[in-house]
Amino acid sequence: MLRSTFKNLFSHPNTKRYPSVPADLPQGNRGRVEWDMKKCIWCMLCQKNCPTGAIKTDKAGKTQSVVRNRCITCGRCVEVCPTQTIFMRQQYSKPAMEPEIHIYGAEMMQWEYRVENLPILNHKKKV
Amino acid sequence: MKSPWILHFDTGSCNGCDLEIWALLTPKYDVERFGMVNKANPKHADILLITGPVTKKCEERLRKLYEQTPEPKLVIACGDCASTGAPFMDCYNHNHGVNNVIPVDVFVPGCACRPEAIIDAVIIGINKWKEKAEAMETNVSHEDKIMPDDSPRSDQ
Amino acid sequence: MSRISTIPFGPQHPSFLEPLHLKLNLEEERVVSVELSQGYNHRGMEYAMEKDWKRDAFLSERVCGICSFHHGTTYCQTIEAIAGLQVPERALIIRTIMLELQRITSHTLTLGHIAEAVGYENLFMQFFREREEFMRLANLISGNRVHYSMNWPGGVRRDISPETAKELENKLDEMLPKLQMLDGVVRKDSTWLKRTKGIGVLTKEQATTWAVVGPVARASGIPYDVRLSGNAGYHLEGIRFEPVWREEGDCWARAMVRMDETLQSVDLIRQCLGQLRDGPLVAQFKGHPNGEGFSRNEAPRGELMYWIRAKGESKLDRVKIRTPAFVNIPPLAEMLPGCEFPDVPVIVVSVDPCVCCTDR
Amino acid sequence: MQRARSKVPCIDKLNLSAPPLPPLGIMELGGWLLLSLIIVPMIGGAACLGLGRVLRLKAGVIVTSSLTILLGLLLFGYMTWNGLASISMTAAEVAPFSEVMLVADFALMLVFLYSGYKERSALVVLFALAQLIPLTWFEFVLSGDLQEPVIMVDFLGVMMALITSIIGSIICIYAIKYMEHDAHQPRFFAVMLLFLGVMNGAVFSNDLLWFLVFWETTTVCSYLLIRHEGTADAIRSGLRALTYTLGGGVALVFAIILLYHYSGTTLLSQLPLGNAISGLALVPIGLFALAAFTKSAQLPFQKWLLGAMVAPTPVSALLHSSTMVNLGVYLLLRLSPSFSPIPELQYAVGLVGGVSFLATSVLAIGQSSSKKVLAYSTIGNLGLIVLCAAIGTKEAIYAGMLLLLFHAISKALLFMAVGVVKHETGSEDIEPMDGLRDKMPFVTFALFVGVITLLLPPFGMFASKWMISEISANYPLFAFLLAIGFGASVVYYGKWLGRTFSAGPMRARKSAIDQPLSSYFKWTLLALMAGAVGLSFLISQVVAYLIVPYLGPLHIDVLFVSGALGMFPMFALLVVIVVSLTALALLSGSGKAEITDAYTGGEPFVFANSGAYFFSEKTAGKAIILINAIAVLLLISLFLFPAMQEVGLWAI
Amino acid sequence: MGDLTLYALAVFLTLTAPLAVGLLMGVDRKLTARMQNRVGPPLLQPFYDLFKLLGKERRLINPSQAYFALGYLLLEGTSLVVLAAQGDLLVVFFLSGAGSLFLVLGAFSARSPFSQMGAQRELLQILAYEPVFFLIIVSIGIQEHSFISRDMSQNLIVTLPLSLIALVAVLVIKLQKSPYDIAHAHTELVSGPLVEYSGPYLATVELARWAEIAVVFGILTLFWNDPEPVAALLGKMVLVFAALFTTLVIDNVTARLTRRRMVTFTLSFGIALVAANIIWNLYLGQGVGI
Ligand code: SF4
Ligand code: SF4
Ligand code: SF4
Ligand code: SF4
Ligand code: SF4
Ligand code: SF4
Ligand code: SF4
Ligand code: SF4
Repeated sequence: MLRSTFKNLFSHPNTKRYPSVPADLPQGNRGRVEWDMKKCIWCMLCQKNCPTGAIKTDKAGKTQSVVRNRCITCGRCVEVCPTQTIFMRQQYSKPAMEPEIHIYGAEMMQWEYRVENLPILNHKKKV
Repeated sequence: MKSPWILHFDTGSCNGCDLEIWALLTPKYDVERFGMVNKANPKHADILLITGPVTKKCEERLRKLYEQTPEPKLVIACGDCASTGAPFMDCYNHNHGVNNVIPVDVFVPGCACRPEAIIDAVIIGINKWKEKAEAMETNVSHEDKIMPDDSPRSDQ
Repeated sequence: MSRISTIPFGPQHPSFLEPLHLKLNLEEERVVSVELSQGYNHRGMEYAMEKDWKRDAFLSERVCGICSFHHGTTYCQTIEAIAGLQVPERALIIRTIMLELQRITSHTLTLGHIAEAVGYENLFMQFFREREEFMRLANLISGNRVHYSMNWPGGVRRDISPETAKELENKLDEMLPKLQMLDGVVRKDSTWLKRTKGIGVLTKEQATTWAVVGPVARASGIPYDVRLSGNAGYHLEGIRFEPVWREEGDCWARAMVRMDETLQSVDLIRQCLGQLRDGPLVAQFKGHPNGEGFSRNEAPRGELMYWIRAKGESKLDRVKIRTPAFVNIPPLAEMLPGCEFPDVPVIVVSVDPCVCCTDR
Repeated sequence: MQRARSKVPCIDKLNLSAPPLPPLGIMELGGWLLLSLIIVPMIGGAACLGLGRVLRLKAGVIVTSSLTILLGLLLFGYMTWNGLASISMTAAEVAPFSEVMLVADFALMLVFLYSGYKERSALVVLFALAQLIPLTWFEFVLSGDLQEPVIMVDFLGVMMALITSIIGSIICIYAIKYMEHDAHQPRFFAVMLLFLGVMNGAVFSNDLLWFLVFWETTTVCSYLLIRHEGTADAIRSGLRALTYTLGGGVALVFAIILLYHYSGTTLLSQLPLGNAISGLALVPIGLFALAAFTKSAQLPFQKWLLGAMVAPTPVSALLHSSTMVNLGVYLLLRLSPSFSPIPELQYAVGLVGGVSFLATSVLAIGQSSSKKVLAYSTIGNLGLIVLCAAIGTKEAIYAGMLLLLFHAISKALLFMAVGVVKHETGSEDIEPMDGLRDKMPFVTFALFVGVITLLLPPFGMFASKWMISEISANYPLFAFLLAIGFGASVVYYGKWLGRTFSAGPMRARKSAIDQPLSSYFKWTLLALMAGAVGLSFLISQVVAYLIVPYLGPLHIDVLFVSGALGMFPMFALLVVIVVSLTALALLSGSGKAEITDAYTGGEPFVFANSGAYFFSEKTAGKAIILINAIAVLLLISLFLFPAMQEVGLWAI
Repeated sequence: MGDLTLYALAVFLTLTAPLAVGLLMGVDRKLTARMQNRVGPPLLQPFYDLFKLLGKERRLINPSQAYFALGYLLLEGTSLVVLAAQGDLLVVFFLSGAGSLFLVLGAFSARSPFSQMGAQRELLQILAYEPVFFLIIVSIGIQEHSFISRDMSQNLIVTLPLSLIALVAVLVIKLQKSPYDIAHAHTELVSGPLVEYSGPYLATVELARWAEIAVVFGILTLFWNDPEPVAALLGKMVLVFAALFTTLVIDNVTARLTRRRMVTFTLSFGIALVAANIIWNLYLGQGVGI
């Protein structure tokens, strides 16, 4: 132990100095799911297969929304989507002061998000 | 704020996020760079890192720990289950997120949340800390009472 | 007049990651008796798992974040058993690689944890530093650090590409000497030995009576390893190993068993990489499972069992999980009385009572 | 009466210049003061025995006690005012009393014989006979000189008398409340008050035969007081005390006879100086030391004092602080010039003291009864005084005297505070004192004051401990004994005091405050607290008026911390600490702090704590055997060296 | 030196020594981190901690905690004053010891399991290091024929090398380093005697601890004397760093041992070292007799 202690002392620290250096995300990291809305055929498979109910597909309003704080990045939705509308980004979703819902609309260029009163927060009453 | 001391409490998590918190303390992430130390004692803590959806049995314990932490304090809900309880959404014995028990300042998504995300959360939290410290100075009580048991959050 | 002090340990305590409450009755600093209370972590998972068998591939991982893959695998194995699915060999090998990878992260965690409990902060840091390397490997292969979400009844959902396999192999070569250095410390360091040797002895008789499993059993002279008879990829050709076991039954032996198994796991992953041949990843399966099934695996903490009764629909009738910690925790009631107060965290951590799976 | 000036050996040795003779006539007053200090408490005691009704008994005790305090102060004032170093009375002057003493002496022996017979204790009978026979013979041999100063008091005596009269009297007043419901009140107070007179008598006696009578009377008094409650335990302990101290009495008798044989004197003031005698002539000195050890319960004779804890608390307070045990170390302080110049004896005696200090300090850690802890602490502190006497330099005697004084005050305070706890709660164990500050804030404060004045700088006891430490640089062997002893005493007092201070959240405290404290308790405790702290403030005055007149001016002054900046007085530190503590407390306003619960890991938890004792009774028992063996060896060496020197085997 | 300079020096030293210790604690944490292959906190981290604590809410279980904390600080401060004024080392020792007792009482005064457990262990630590510390000071006294630190003239590091080693053992305990960080054992007692202190009160205790450590380091510096002021200062600083570094290395290559081992080892080892040194100097070596 003595030897390694001295070795440590005089070697460069192992620390990755995040946030000064970017996060260490390996290739294929499951960061967060996103929608490429042009392709969606509104088959609802993603919503049905999501194990945590993070996805809400609004067929009428032509939006897909995902609650970031519900998604467990299992990649199931990516897998089941027949049109590869959904894809996984390497970058993980960021923390925020409130649980975030990201909404993807067919007409939107990029996702935009708004914070909504999450239905799940009142879940307790149902139980 | 250059010296956030943390308290970590597991309220029914799966250990995933807990270990990511521990990983924070270790050489690769080493949050002691920011002065963060795991004090594991509410009396010393500034930031409560809470994991888990808050099971029924942990509820009272969590409240107590929260009460024992002196102001100003921050609560960071680490992971999906602490934020919304989602991974365990059909389980019957929990509160679906920390904010149903105590006020939460920052929600960290991810199951498990990455250590980097927790660092981000602390950085967000520190800004909020300043507000709270100022509020304390001017004696404006800022969320210092615990929310009643079943009141939904209305300030969303 | 009684000289008993009562000290609480947990549910929130620096040396316990998880909510577990020990009420220690101490005379001076010697433990007289201990009351263990659990259930802080009870979420009701078995019930939730009855809702949808497909979702359970992910939910079962969340039983535990330390050996999530073992849970996922055992769950899938059980469904496979019910449905009579033949898992492709490549999937088996990949599963085995991931199982062993997770065993390494779990064992290094436990070892670091014990080091922390005896106040050996530097050793704790070293273990976690090495652990991070394996975490990164897992992240590289599965895309996640903790819950790999790679399993699916019938096989696996993610492949190991040749480049990844290469990187994995290189990394293992790089890590082996580092692990061996730590092995030397765990084996010989004098202050470490003073705190772990002869502490918290669980004799072979006691171990048999309490029916402990995993490293706890193997450290008490019972060479019981489900990997020898389990149904993951360990029976495949070209994969050989002998269970690690020791006689002493003390904290040091438990640490040592884990240390040796870590090195063994590195070896196993290498063997698996050698056996990685092209083939399908998942056996296709339509419809819903029907009937009863049982499966087990050697999780890092010991024998993990799933028993499922399905009734041919997306709902399952009953899921029962028997986790290793479930049998490993009770002997604490016999190991703790009589020991010194400072040894309590060491003993508890060396048994590694995971609460989250025990409480579910 | 005739004035006379004695030779005090220490003063001789230390070359003190003689103060001018006082004018004639004033001395007479001094003589009367001396006698009345002896007699008044005795008369008071006798009166108490007569006064059956409780009310008058109370009055009697208060009057006698107050009178004794007054007389003690008067004596001190008288001597200081007139600049007297000592007062003495010759045998001729006190001739009427000589006969009384002779009768008393033999009466005592008969009392002992009777007690021994009644209690079926062969040892007591043996010891009584061992005194009676030689004494009878000695009375015939002895030829008294009427001009001998039979009674003499110098400032060591004055200090002892002040301790006895003031602290002892306060204890008696305190006992009025404490013994309120006792069945044998008159007897109890009679003996208590008698004790005070006897004690004064002992320290005023210059003639060793007189000294012997008083000495043996203290034995009787302590015997009666210890067995006062009449339980089997009390009787056993009483008998043990009697046996031990009577054995010491035998040593004293032989010491006197041998002293007369070798040095031809029976006067304390004419004890031979150590460098003037050798060989067997040293044996009486060793015997004196032996007697002193029994009285002061030094190892291996500690057992009787520990057993004496069964007595009512005022008795313990009296025995431990103002009477009985002090007599032993008093004798040693007087004896110091006779043995301290001889390294062998010096080390033997010093080691007995040092080992007593070390062993009792460590053993006290394992005790759960507060009175036992105090008893051990007493033995330890007396051991320190023995150590001082053994070292025998001016500074050491100085330290010993300071220690004696401040120890008496603080120890009485502690015993009385414990007594109040026992009186109110029925228990004197340390564990049930948990959270005492909620129930009895005043008493807890008294305990706190008692302990910190006994332990911490800058209070009086500290000055002497500091001095001993300084001296110990010349005696490294002793330094090692001190080192562990100091550490251990912090431990056992710390955990006791800590236990009393342990309190839960303040908001739960409302209902816990007890009924108001009896004024007897309150004022006596307050008086001693004021004494302990006040005298620490006035320590330079104490030194100037009590110690310097006895020892002469000192070379080093421990009352001042000296440094590069010159000297600054120790008590200035006290003032600084107190002032800044209050100021800071006021400034920071701890009242504003919010009150919270204790941390218990989040679990609602009923916390029970018991103290740590670190070793078991069994280990302690083994250790005691070992330590006693060492002490016995040391005692043997006290006589072995002179004997060897006599036959030429050892050169001193 | 004139009186005024001396006064100024004493005041300066008293005020800066705890701050210097704070800085040393920063170095300590940084070096520890580096030994563990981490980056570690900024050097000024202890001060950040202190200021943060001062800004926090006041919470107590009962007010006596606050008084004892203040008492601890004041006694340690006074001890430092005496040392800075180059006063009597024994007084320094006793005052500092009294301070530790106040810490213990403060911990006891909260009815809390970990705090009281910690207090008992703190007492045990006192039992372990106090005698050794006392004897080290006595050995200095014997060597220099004075306990007044102003009088120190020799290079005690040469004459009392073993006492110096014993002092490092004391330092290990005082700095709460393994193997003997018994009272503050994080994984057993959370933070021992300090559990129930929070906010400004914790800051008070922390400051007092710095003062306490400053006292030990102060006595450590006495081991190096040189007529040349610059050389003396340099030597003293090297000594302090060397001692700190040694404790750090010890900390990082050992596990925490149990309380019994601590008492028996520290007492026997420390006392034996000092005794050997004294015996050598007084009787065996060519050293000074008394
Ligand atoms: S990744 Fe998984 S959890 Fe996330 S949205 Fe897709 S299916 Fe749902
Ligand atoms: S599964 Fe794909 S195509 Fe179907 S609704 Fe979801 S995003 Fe659209
Ligand atoms: S968010 Fe996921 S990984 Fe984290 S504790 Fe909850 S279930 Fe476990
Ligand atoms: S089923 Fe068992 S664990 Fe659940 S509430 Fe009932 S007794 Fe408790
Ligand atoms: S099976 Fe019965 S006990 Fe279990 S969760 Fe359902 S209702 Fe409750
Ligand atoms: S749960 Fe399993 S192991 Fe336990 S008694 Fe039932 S069958 Fe046996
Ligand atoms: S075996 Fe089942 S019934 Fe028996 S104690 Fe355990 S949980 Fe309860
Ligand atoms: S014993 Fe349970 S909680 Fe622990 S690692 Fe295994 S499954 Fe997870």
